[in-house]
Amino acid sequence: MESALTKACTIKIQNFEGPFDLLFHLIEKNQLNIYDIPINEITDQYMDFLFAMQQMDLEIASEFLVMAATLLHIKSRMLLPDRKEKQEDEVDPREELILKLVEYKRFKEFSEILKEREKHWEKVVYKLPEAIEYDKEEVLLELSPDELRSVYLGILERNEKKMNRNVTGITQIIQHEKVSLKSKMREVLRNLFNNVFIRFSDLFSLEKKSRTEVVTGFLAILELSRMKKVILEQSRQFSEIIVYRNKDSFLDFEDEKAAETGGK
Amino acid sequence: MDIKKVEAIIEGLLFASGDPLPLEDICEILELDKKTARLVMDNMISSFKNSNRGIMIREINNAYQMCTRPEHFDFIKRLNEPRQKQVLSQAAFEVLSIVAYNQPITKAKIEQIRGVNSDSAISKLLERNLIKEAGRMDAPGKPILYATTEEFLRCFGFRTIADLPILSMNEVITVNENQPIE
Amino acid sequence: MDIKKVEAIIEGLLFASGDPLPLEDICEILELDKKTARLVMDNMISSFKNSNRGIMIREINNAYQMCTRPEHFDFIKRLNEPRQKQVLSQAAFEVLSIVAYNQPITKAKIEQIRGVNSDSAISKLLERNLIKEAGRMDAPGKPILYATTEEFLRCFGFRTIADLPILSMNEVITVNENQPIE
Repeated sequence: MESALTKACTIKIQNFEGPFDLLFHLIEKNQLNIYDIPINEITDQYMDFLFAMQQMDLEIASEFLVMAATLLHIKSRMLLPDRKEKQEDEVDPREELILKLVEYKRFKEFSEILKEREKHWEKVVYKLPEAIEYDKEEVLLELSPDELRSVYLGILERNEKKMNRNVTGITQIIQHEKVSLKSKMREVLRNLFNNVFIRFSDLFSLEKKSRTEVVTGFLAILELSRMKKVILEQSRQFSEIIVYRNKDSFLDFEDEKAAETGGK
Repeated sequence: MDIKKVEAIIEGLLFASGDPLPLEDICEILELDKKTARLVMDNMISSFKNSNRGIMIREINNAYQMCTRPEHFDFIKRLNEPRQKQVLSQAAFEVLSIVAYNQPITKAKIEQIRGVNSDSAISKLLERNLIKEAGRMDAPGKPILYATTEEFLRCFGFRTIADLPILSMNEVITVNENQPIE
Repeated sequence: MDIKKVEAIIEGLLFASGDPLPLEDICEILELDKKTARLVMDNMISSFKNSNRGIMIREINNAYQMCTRPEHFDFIKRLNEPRQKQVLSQAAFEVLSIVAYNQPITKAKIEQIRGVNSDSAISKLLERNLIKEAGRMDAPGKPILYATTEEFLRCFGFRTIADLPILSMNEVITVNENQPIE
């Protein structure tokens, strides 16, 4: 079978994006009203197209075959003799297909708009971000040479203390320390009772206390801060932690404590 | 700080930033409220345009970016290596159009509208960063949802998704994700 | 082409180029003779300056480059200011002080002094270029030796290692490699 249409289409055969694209092409080509497609005519032309593809030994994508079946199905329903007797509100067999075609047309048209816009906007050129160097060292510079020295001395002192303890009292392998968070919290509060603020290192430092006690002491001030009994302040990294008593709620804790100890 | 100085600083910021600079960042750096900042930006955009300068300011998704003027491209492109232009296929354009108007949308839905398998077009668009995965749909199989990116806005000159042209009413068909997929 | 347009195109060229753009390139792209091009550039430099813009044009070695104004740097630098201030951990600071006073020193020795594993502190310091590998010790396993860097000197304002604060004599405890590790 060879019609003028077949000839015309074979050239473009591979350019169709899918069955909708092909149908759309046929509608445009024949200047048909998309809302009132002459289904006989369009089906014939569509089938012609598939035959042409077959003749050229092109693989026909399954989507094209599904559409062919759909078209043939619609065509047969349109041809049914008892059609006129049916009620008026019966759905036009073409409706679903038309809706889909219209939707497809919408996006196809927008594709063209996008292409145009791309052509325009691909002509602008941007610039890479400036590599602005930030001195991370700026922060480091706050650490003075003296701090370097004191940190080092701190380590040495700590070691000396450990060594002395090891030498003089190797009586047990592991010393189990009993340090309770509660007792450390009390210790902090007791000290704050007479002072508006205390330095953390006054109470807990590795020179005076064991590592466990210092850690627990630290947890204690965190917990007290969470309970809003104290206010913590540290001006910068590694500097002294100042513990202030929180005027508003400080005394409540004393009440609690009294109640608690009274209950024991 | 007078308006001239604010504008000069913003010009410097946009230049140094290179990438789109969010309005919030401008507000924060210059200690401006959003409304004022937006007025300043609108004013700058139009004054750059009106004074026929070689640089313009674009708004993309509430961020601002400097770029050259498209009409000077013939000169600009002589600067350095021609940018390798990756051409989008017709299929990719169609998928992009569908995603733009129906985001977030599943692959099945895209294919339903186009009537053909769209795997390669989708992966091409993902690769070019024109669409992105935008979560999963609460449906059997939890299919991936796709949406357009800022790169999409940038490439096609939209400020926001709201800038997409309105399609004529009689042609608008609501896409319903729950509709059976054929 | 009128002068306004030439200037606009050059503005776009300088912007897109980023790097200094040689006068010859400007001449070639715009088909100008050198003398004219130079006049145009001189004029642009002063008009950018006089209009108090946020961008200026500088001439470097017969090439031209756009840049921001130095007086706006306090704003510009806030553009991508690292939100999280990078600080040295207590552990890293301790390791640094040990290395400073005992260089070159092995990891085993550092850990002996501190009493704890110091892998991550050491790698952090290496990463920040405050310490470096300085050969290997002539001992079993040929352990790596560490020393402080020039960056270290710069950060703490030392001219040389000899500038380190002196530890008072009674505070000096000799570190002995053969001491058992606790």
